[in-house]
Amino acid sequence: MIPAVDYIRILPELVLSIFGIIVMMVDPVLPEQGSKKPLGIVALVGTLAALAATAYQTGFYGEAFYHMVRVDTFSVFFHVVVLMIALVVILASYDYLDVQSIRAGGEYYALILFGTVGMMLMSSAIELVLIFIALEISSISTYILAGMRRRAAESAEASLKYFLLGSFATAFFLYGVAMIYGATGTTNIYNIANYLHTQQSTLAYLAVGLMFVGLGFKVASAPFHVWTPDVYEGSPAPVVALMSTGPKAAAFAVLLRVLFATGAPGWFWMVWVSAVLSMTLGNIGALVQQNVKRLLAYSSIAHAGYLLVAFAAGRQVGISAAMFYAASYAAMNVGAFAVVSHFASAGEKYVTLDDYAGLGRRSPVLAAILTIFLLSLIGIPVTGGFFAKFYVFSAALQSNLVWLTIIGVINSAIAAYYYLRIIVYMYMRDERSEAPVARIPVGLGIGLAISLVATIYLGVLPGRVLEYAIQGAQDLLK
Amino acid sequence: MVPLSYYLVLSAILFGCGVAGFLIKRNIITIFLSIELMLNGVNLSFVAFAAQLKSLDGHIFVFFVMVVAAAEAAVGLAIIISVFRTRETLNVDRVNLLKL
Amino acid sequence: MHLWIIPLLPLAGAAINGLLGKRFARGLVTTIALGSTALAFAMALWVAAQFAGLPPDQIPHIERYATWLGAGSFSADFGIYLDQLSLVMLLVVTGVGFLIHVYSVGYMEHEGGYYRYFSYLNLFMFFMLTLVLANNYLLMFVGWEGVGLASYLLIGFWFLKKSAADAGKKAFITNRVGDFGFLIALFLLIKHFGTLQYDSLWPLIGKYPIESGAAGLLTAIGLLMLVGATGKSAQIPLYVWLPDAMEGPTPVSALIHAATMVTAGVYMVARSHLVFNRAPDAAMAVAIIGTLTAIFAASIGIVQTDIKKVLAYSTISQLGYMFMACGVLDYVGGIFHLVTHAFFKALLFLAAGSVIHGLGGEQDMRNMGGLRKHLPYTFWCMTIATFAIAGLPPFAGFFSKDRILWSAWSNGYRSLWLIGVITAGMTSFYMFRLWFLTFFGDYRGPNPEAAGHAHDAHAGGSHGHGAPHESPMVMVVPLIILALLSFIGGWVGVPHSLKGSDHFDAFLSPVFHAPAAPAEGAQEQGESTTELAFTGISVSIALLGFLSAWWLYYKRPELPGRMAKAAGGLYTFVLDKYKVDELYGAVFIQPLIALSLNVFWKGIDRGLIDGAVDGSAAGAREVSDEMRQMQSGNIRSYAGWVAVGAAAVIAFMVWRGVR
Amino acid sequence: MLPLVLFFIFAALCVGGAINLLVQKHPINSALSLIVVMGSLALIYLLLGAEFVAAVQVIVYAGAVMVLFVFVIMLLNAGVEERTEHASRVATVLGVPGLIIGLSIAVWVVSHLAGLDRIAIGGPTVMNGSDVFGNPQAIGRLLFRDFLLPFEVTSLLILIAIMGAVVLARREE
Amino acid sequence: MNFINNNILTIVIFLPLAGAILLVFFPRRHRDIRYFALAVSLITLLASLHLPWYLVRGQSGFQFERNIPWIAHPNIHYHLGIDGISMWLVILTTFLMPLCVLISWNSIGDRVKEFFILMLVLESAMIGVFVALDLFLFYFFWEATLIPMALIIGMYGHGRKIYASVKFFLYTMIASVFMLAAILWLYARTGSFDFVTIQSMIQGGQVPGFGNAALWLFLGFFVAFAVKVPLFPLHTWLPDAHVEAPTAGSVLLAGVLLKMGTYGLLRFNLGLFPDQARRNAPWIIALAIIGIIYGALVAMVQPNIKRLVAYTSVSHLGFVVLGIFSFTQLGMDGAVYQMLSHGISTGALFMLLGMVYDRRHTYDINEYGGLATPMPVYATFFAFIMLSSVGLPLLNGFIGEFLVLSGAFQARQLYGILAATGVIWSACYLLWMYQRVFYGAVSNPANNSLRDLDARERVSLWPLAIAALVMGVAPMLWLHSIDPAVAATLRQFSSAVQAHAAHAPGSLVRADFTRNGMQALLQVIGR
Repeated sequence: MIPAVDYIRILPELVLSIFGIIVMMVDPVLPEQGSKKPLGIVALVGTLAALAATAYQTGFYGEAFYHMVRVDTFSVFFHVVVLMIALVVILASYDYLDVQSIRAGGEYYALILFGTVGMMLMSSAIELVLIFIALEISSISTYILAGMRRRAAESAEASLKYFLLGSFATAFFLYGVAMIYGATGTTNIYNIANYLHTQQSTLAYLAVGLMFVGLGFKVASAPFHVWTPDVYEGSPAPVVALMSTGPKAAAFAVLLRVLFATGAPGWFWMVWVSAVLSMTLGNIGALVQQNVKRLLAYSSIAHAGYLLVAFAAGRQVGISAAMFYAASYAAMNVGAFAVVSHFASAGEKYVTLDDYAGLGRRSPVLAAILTIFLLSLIGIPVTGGFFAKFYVFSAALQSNLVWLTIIGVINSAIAAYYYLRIIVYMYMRDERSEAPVARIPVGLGIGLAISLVATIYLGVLPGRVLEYAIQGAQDLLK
Repeated sequence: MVPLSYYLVLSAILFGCGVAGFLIKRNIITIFLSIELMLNGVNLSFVAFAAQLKSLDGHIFVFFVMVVAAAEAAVGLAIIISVFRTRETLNVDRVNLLKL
Repeated sequence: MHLWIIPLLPLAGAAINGLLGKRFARGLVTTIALGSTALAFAMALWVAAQFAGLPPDQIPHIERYATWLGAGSFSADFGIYLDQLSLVMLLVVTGVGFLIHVYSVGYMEHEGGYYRYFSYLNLFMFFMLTLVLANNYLLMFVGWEGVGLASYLLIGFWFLKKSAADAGKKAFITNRVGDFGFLIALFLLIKHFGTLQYDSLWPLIGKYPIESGAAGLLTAIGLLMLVGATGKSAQIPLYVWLPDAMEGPTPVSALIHAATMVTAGVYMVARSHLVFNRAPDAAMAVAIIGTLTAIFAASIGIVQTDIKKVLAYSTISQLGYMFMACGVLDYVGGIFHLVTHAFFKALLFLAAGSVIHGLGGEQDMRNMGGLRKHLPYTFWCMTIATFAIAGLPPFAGFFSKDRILWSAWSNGYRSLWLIGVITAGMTSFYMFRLWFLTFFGDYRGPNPEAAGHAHDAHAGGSHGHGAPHESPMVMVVPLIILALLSFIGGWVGVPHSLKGSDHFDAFLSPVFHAPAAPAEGAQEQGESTTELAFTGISVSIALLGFLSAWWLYYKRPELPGRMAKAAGGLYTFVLDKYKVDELYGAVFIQPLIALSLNVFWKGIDRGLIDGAVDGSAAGAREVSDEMRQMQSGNIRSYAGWVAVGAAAVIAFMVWRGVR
Repeated sequence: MLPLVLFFIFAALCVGGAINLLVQKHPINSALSLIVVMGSLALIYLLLGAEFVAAVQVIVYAGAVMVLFVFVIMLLNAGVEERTEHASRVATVLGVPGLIIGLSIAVWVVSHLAGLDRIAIGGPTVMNGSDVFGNPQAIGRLLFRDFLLPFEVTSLLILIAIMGAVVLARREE
Repeated sequence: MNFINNNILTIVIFLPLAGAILLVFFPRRHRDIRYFALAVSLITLLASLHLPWYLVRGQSGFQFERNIPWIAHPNIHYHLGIDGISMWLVILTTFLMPLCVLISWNSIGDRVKEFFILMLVLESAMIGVFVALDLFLFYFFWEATLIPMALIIGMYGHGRKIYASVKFFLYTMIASVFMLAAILWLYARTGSFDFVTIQSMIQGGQVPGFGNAALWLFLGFFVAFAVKVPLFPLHTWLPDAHVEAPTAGSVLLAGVLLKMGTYGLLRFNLGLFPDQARRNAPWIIALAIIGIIYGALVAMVQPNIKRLVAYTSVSHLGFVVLGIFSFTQLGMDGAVYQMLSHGISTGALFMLLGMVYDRRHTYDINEYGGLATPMPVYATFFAFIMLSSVGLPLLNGFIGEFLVLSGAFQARQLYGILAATGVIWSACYLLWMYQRVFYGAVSNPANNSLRDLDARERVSLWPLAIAALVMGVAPMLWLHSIDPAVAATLRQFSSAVQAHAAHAPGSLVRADFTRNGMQALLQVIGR
């Protein structure tokens, strides 16, 4: 018999799934050609309910369903991050769907909710079976979401690329799971940890490598990042906001569990090289991009690299730094893409830098908000991005990774160039674009406000979130 | 009696064939088939390990992998159809609007 | 004694006129400017009277007002140091300065920027007084730089004329080169003595032995001071600015570029006599530089045709004498010549100014002649001045110059003496040449009708006079006073050999602790006989100069032209001032500009540094562009990258696991 | 001895099918080759005592999923794949076997070091003792108790898949 | 009173920021915005005047300190404090700001609100840089100056403004990440960001691994500051930034931002790594001297007035670096003084250039000539400021230059001699420029009808002119508080160096240096 408290430990996921189903059931009731906004509201309520459920969850830390999930500060931390992402994405989609005339609103919101369920499960699952399924849930829903702009060939292409390469990478992950299973005889993270603590296993090395390939693909770290620019460019902007943050954060959570909770061996140089490659390739690749979505895609590769620096730093400082980075990266990136999604207008026509010329004049508020997100991405003080980088590099230095830190800081300086380019276009170029600027709709406004507040909050008073992250790191290592 | 490593090598060969197929085939559907081949290879590992460990977890895993593969197949084929609609081709090399 | 009032009076005048003068009537401007200078002069006289009453142990009289600059253990005061030397300078500066102020009222009457002119002039007075009265080197440096500034402003007074603006700039920059040396000297003093205050510095320096043979610290300081002095006092090699400085209004030339500012170098050397006494090499350098400058400038002066240029080179030459005096350690002689020179050279300039004024701006002596009828006062004043500078007794210049030559000889600098004597002859020659060319013969200028608009050197352009005419009384009176001084000014220093009592020497010697004063006692009798003989030599040389000038420019005026033709290249070479300006231009200025422009700016800054920066930016973009090729858009190639990555990871992890 | 022989036979079939999948130009042939692989694998599963998995392999995988593939191939009327750019024969000829052999060697080395090649499994013991190991009952117990949550979550996955298929394949009106 | 003393620095920092935030909600009425910005900057100036008024002169260490925990992990404190050095830089900032508002009155006509918001934010950040005593806080403010300045250049500049803005941004950004790395290293080893704590830990030898890392840490800080100063080969962003920046931007850039670099060198490079500072001094001084001469020579041949003045900054800031690394009381006093006086003179020069740019919209010297005729008042102001920049005694420039040079000379004669040639060069380039712009007849008809300065422009120039004069005549007003602060820095420095010398016998401490240092020290103690 399963105790009732176990259901509380998956309560947010349950709530979200139920609301996803409600969305699907409400969809046919709505008029065929009408606005899908009511669905958005349902989804919004669902997300808020899930947030509340997450808050409720904090009183019930522990494992559930025969060691399938584990609710602790670590998982709650990522739950909140993922749910906040979903919240902002739903808000950003609120008007986006109508603007882009995406008819499949029911499926759209339902997929976001279900995908979020997958991501949340990824962070709380401690059994590789469940992790795998959750990973697939979040992946498949994003594959589909990527193809949501059905009239656009780019969207279909993005979907296909994401799907094929994603499945390809998943196979590697799965192979890794098979190996770890062979090595340790179990697929439970903490059982694996127990085994690896007592016994050496050659297979485990191979297993970690293969799982890193699969997860590295999900977090878009080099050299498994190649899909990112294409997919981000082709996918609907709010979906990019989601997929560049949510599954990434969740995959990082899994990676943290796999690398740290299991005490997996031998991965340090692999992660080190991957971090360096990600930062460098991401930043250099972004230098000449003209398409803002694509540019941000490259930047997200670089950010994965910074996060991996924290991984390389390891220990509690590294883990907490990585968690903090994931949170603040989510806040700023989701915000940036939300702005992009609004500005892109119908058919996502206006996504190149030239379209951004003079935005500071045409739409000062939108430009100012985007500027703050970009500054945060650069890592300028008073923004979350600054503290994120700060913690990561200081963790790296505490672990004596001087060279990695130096490469990292140089990279973050180079990165300033292309973010600055967007600011330059917005404020310093003369207006040439005919891109219209619509008023900021309410939904998007709220969404932007949330991510803005989060970004600034993390930049001014990071202490509290960091404490949670430290607590989470402790829980993870327990 | 068959040594476990034989199964593992066979599984690796199948996986490798899948990877190779992904890399050299041009038809999207064939590429997708290659992915299935990779999954089959993985499955073999699971089952072999399960037999060695006398644990059924591996079988369960295989079961879930099959379910996932089925789901992926449904979505994947739908995506392929959708791509075919917009691009009128199944040649993966022609699906390259997005690049650089 | 509230000595601070003296420099502050002209400063107040300068400030009031400078800030508000534009709205004042000319009369008010004049009143303020002249009033402040007159008060300063009166005060100076009063101070002199007070000073005479001071007991010897209260000399020097030092007043400190405030710390100007203090950092760490170093500090420099606002303070005044009054001894015989500075008193003499004070009187000369305020006295001559006042006279020239008066003269300027007439001279500048028709010029624009009247208030500006007087403001600058007062400012100059302030800085000059600061220079001479300062109780430390830093404050002296303030005055030193300040007079340079005033000189810059006044030379460039007619800034619409490019040559004037150029000359001002040249003066300032050349002086800065000298200041560079002076500054280094100050740094050496600070480094080794920790102070620049005279009263604490002298005892410290006094403890040093004489650096004969091996050059040491004091020699270095002395030589660096000499560098500073060559700048301000227009000695070789930094004299080049002074001839150009004649672009300024003539009273300015008289005051700044003849009587006072240019003598600052001499004053500084005299003020630093303790250094030079202990650094014979430095002193010798001073003497040599001075002597060479004297003859060099005189040789150029012989062929110049611009009346002011002749006087300018003459000034340089006379300053050379003063340096020579200081170099042979006869500071009294140097200062004595400084004083007499102030009188007669100011007079010469003012008189020349009067001539120029009278001719409506004409400065070329070839267009003058016969002016003694038109400008009688000027002529007589000029005559006195010419005789004074030529060194003919009993005019002022005779005593001072003779004393210098005698000091050179008696201190063993025989070759310098010889050059000095030759220079004296040349001086006499070119001065009488000027005198004859200007005032004798026939008027060679254009018709009175045409004169009005043909020769209008002044930018103000209001000198539309007709025929040559005498200047107004406001200009003539200062001339007369100066003429009087040039005549009798030397009498304060009649040497013992001429049965004089040499008051000047007696007055000033205490300052210099009389190391080089003519020997007293037993030898005196023999010495004074020799001295008399030498006096005879110099007077006859001066007469020789007079006679040849008379022969060439009065009796046979066509001769010089023929001689010039005969000399050919040499003549033009001298006429072109030995092409020193061109040499400096070719050796220093142009290479420097070319270097800065082509190598530093365009080469290093733009080419190398910016090139590297922009190049690396472009390089990064290129790399980025190359790397984009990785993103071919082809799924299979993407899978290839993933597979390659996976292969690397697998290989690495297997290797790790195997190890 | 028999299991080893059987293993080699089925393994050869598997590899043959896999290689055929690579070699065939027409997707339908590749799909059929894959079915061969799957069938052979099912037999190997039996060899390993995994009866339930073997059954599911045939029914779900080789049956349902592959039918879907064939269906789509037919639907889209896919023909022989065309030659396009990015075709480096050398890479194909050397890279593919290299990749496969490399991976196999890696796995072999690792399993050798892990001592796995000394562990012999399969054969009669497994086949005969199948009443306790690998039968549907045991699996069912595991699936609906220990793995209840993943099992339930799978329903979500399938729901998504259905939804996705509908949304993407639906003709845009 | 106590409350004010405790919080005055916070107030001074955040007043402009509060103003900026209020300004965000202002209606877009340009006049009101300008007056409001002026009022805010004036109030900030008034508030900052509290500092010199109540500064206790003889007291060593930091004053008006405020030290409260800000973030627990990592251990970041909101630690503010000033000494005689930083106080004047704060005053310089607050003093220049109202003038910058005035100078931008009409020349900024577009996006006025954004402009003044940026200016006020910039002011907050600049003040923060000078008063922060927590390394993190310092870095925080340091970076925070970057964005507003880059935007001011990029949005309100002209010509190649984007190139200039990006260049400025990247130069500073890339260099300062090295400082960040060094700060992080220090934190990783000491567990503190507090300047005073870290300083004493380093001196006490309590930082593990410091010996090997010291050089790199020193360089990390040094590069960040050297770019800002800017020191010789890193200077090329400066002319571009200046030429394209709007007037107020140039004024603040030259007046304050460059001083952040020299201040950093003085406070952090010397304060934290005295031994490294001493070891590396020779080549740093060499760069400074090259900067002095090179900057001047390149300035001389510039065809663009603003670029010319920009290069003079390279030259003048070379003096400051020279003074700092002479490690003598005189040199460092002079360096601090030169920072202030350069802020005044060059700030004023840029304002003057801005005024003529407003009229003619060009900085090309060839476009001008004979300006003294139509604009006599302007020409007079210009001449005055130029003279102060040339280093004429009794004006501000002289004091700093003299002290620096004599300090450098004390340290090593060659330094002083080479640097003193700067005296000649500065006269060359400025006088030549002045002559070409102002003297002669008006050559370009466009200049014939130029207006002379109006009341607003005069009002914005007078304070600077007066400041230049007062700073030249009565430098003790400043030196009284600068001198003890420098002495304290030097004391710290020489004791650290001596401690090191004691550890490692035969190290290269030059006898004359120690003697001078001790002499200065005794003097201060004795007072």
